[in-house]
Amino acid sequence: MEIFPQQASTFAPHVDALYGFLIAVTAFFSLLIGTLVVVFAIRYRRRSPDEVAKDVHESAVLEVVWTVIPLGLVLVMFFWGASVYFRITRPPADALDVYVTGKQWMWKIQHTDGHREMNELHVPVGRPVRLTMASEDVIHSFFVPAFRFKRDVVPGRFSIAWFEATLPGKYHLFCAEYCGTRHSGMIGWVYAMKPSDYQAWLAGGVAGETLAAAGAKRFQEHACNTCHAEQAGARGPSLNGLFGKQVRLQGGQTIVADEGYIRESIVNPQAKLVEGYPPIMPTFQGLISEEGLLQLIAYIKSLSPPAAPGAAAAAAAPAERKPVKP
Amino acid sequence: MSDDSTHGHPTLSAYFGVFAALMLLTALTVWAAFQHLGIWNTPVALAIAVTKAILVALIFMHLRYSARLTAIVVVASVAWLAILILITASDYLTRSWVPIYQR
Amino acid sequence: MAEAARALAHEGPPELQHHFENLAAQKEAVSLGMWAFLVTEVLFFGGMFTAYVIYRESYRAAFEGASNLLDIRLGAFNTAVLILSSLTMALAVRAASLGDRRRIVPFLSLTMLLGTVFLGVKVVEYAQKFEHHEVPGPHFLVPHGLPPQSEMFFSLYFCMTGLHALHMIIGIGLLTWLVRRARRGDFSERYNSPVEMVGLYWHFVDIVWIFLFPLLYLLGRHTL
Amino acid sequence: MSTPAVSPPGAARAHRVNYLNERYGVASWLLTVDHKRIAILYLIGVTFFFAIGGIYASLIRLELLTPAGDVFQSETYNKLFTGHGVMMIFFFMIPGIPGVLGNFLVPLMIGAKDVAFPRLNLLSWYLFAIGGLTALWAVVHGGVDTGWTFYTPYSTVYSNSWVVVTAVGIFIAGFSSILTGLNFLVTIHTMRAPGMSWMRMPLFCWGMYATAIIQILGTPVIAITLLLVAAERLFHLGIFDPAQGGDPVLFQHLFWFYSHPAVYIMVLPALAVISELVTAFARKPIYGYKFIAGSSVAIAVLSFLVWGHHMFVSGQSVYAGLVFSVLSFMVAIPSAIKVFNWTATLYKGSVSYQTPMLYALGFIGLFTLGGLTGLFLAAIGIDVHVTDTYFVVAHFHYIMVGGTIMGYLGGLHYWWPKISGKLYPEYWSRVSAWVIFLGFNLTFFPQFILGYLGMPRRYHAYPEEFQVLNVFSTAGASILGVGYLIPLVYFFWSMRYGKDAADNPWGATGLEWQTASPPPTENFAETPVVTGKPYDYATVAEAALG
Repeated sequence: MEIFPQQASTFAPHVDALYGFLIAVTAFFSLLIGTLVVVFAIRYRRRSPDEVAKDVHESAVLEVVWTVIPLGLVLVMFFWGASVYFRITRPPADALDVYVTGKQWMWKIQHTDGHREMNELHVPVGRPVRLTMASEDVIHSFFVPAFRFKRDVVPGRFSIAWFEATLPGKYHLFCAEYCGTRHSGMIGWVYAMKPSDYQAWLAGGVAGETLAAAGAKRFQEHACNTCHAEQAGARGPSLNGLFGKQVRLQGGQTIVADEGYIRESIVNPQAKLVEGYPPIMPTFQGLISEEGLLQLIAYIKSLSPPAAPGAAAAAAAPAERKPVKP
Repeated sequence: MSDDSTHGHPTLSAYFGVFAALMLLTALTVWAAFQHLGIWNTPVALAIAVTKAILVALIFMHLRYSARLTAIVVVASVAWLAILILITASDYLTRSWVPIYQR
Repeated sequence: MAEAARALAHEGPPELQHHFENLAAQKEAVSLGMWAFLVTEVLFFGGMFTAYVIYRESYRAAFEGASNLLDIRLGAFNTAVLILSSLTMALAVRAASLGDRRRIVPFLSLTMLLGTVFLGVKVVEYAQKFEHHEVPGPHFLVPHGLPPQSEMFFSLYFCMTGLHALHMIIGIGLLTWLVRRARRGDFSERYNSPVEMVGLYWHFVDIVWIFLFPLLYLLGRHTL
Repeated sequence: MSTPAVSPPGAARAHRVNYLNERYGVASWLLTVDHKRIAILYLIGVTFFFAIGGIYASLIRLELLTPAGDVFQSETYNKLFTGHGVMMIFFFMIPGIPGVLGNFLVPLMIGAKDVAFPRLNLLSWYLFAIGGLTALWAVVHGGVDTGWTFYTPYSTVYSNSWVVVTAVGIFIAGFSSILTGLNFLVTIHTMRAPGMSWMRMPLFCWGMYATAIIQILGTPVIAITLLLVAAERLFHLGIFDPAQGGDPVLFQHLFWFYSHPAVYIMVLPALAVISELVTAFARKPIYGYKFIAGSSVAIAVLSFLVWGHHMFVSGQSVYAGLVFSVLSFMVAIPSAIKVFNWTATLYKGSVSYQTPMLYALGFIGLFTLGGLTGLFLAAIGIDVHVTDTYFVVAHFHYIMVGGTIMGYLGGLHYWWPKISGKLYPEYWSRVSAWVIFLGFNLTFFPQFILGYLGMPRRYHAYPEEFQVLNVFSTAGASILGVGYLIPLVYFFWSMRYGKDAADNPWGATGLEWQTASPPPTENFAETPVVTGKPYDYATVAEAALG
């Protein structure tokens, strides 16, 4: 019987180290309290029915000591836990992009090169993988225990998270947020593969058009290009090279054009208006599926200058990339 | 709670004064709403509303003449409302602080 | 000890409940209880105010546009009516505490009347919203030129004013009960806490409206 | 603490008039405004709902004996764990100790004749009963499959079950909880006997006071949230529906603003019971009275600042997450203070191991482990891995079952002679305490391991490698179930066949022990006057000698 999950990602050793520390603290205090309770209960057991204990003088020093020591310990735990968390929340820039859609009760995966998977995810080891996740219905949660990785997929927005597998193998993928009748059937496998095997897998399947190409098609379908045209005097701002850049908004605020911003600009265009453009864009809420949105994002990302180590560029040449410690 | 603290009462003129002030403030807040105050429209409207609420509480509800415990209860309600709204809002305000896309 | 024994003997007035030592203690308990109840009311409305704050920041244009569709004249009129009713309520409480029995009933009745006027105006406003398909749900039509999130504004508008109106209805019910008791001559200089407690409740409902009016009716007037 | 002598010892016990035998008949119970009788009504009510919740629990464990979901349909299983959660949390844990022990003891302990608002108190019970039966009807007849957390948009748009009726039931019960808290708050503020200053008040009352603060400040928010969920289902308002621009995470904020403090509504009263038990069975003043009293209030306040630790992976902002994390750790401090002070109370005490003390010592162990595993969940880096797994399930059952139920049963055993005037069989009660302790650990300890291995909660079927630990857990649950049945039997038995209890069978301090067992309707023959600090065993002993 296993009592400890496999360590198969860069997060796992960090999470497990903190876990070990907390287990040590827990064991120490449980044993301390347990021993004291048992020893006192036996040593000071009542010897005659009407025996009464004498009052023990209270010590303010003792109260301070057992307030301050736990306080110090929990602060150590907090900073340690926060540092692990920061690692988990910041995707490195050169990660491999994968797009995930959750729906009752399956995981749909799209790779940038056009590969699609269902309840399965193939990733290379030694390479950060950045998931952009959306839900078509209720809240799901993408959970890979071997990676110590979990992220809720909340409808109405993108959930962005990342991991880097370290050990080739086949690992459980669970939905961890209760999502309805067949919640426990919303499971699958993550295959972490050696880079060479991963290349072989990429070459093997039928890829179809790339995700960006699919997004470009939707861009035409929804007539986005009539306003977001690449010419002077266009009614909407240009999208070329937009992704990842600072955008100046009306009122002087600036914001980085990330996936969340672009999504919001499609479904709720009035929320953040680019300086110099009138609020004329209609909302596309409910008109574009979650998968379609992800494709549009992939397309808009692909419009960014190839010089930047963007996701699309990196996907083209994975073998040349040096492993980067997050 | 001492007896005289609960038995104080505002005078008639205090009641009518507060009533007049409330009416004036209502007119003021309507007038202010039509002015272009930039980001200040909402703060001004809220400041007027808070002033009106304080007047009602202090005079109409006799808070000014009540025991300290009552004041503590009122402060607690406002404090907890602030906790609910401000901490929830802090989540929304800081969501974009961590860049999830780095270039 | 002797004091305690005397208290137990219970020679208090009929309004004194058996488990209190005297009327002052009873009044203190009732007053604290009422204020604590109002705390729960603050947080009860607080949940909706939180939702309002979050969505208003997210959908500013929709909220300002939708707010302008409310009838500011009716809103302002109702605000004035409610403030006036608070005054009459305060005067009723004053009359009760002075033992001025002749004035309690008129002031209470006036308060009830003003509360009914408020609700009547609210009915007119709601009816308009139904006519214009501005009631959220399957029959909602996004108002011309507004983002679809204006539906969220109306959702919150109906929840907040609806809950407020429910409190008004309960308040009028309580006033009816007070009028009956006042007619019977229950209240005196010595015993009047029911009037005072309903007064606190009524003023609280007034305060809620004092916030609802600018937050719902006055959001986007400067954009017109 | 000195009080006037109560009834003369020579009076024939059988004929003594007390709150139980003063009046007879169903109406005398259902229309009573006596806090002691209302406590009995609560005892009947929460025992009933506990039994329902327990049946659901045993069906859940039965299903999880095998990895394939082969006993129930998925839909049925989902309704089972929802029913278990709703019944246990809203209709057993939250009303449990305040409703039964709080109602019975608070007026007795502070030397009052009743709570401040006796009729409101009865109304509380009716709201509890109506709310409970409404929810029970929804849960049993129609079924609800949202989990007790009612996360949107599943609960508002996608679930095809009786969400609205359940929400209405909980809404009604919420007002019961508010009114109970309000009653205790006012009672403790205004009804204390002469001489009963705040620092002379028994720690149980401090715990109930802290609980009342949470009930008053937190419960209205869950009430309005569930009202919005119901309204959204009925009228498609879209407040939490992303398709209409709503944000499901906002629901989580509003939900946990109450539901995290609600954990302390459940456990603070248990902590308060344990403080009473430890001092009574060590026959020694509690160590660090002020610290224990203060820590209850500190927990009540802090509990409102930590709700976001349920949302670390929900998409909440990273910075909000960090703030919630550090504040969550802070709650550990007052909890630790309590445990250390209880332990120190045993030092040089006169410790006896009667049944209530067994529960108290068991509680200290389980609460320590439950509290310490809470640190894992506050540590944001680990929480990402273990949230929504069986680790969380194990943790909160250590707090809820190992904490609240152990405290509740300990308190029930301690005050049973006062409540019923009868003694229960000591042998069987000790046996059941041990059975419960061992069964509990066998049930829930394996779930920590399961959780870290990655078994998600609310799974109807699970991968085969998790089976061994699940079999342990189900075996433990069977033992635990038996452990809970034994007290049910002997408490009933004792009412008819038990020996009459003395007024103060444990030799404890506290005003409740200085009146008769069971107490008269008016509680005290004369209003007691308090002259000293609580738990003053030395003075009591001197008085006995002198």
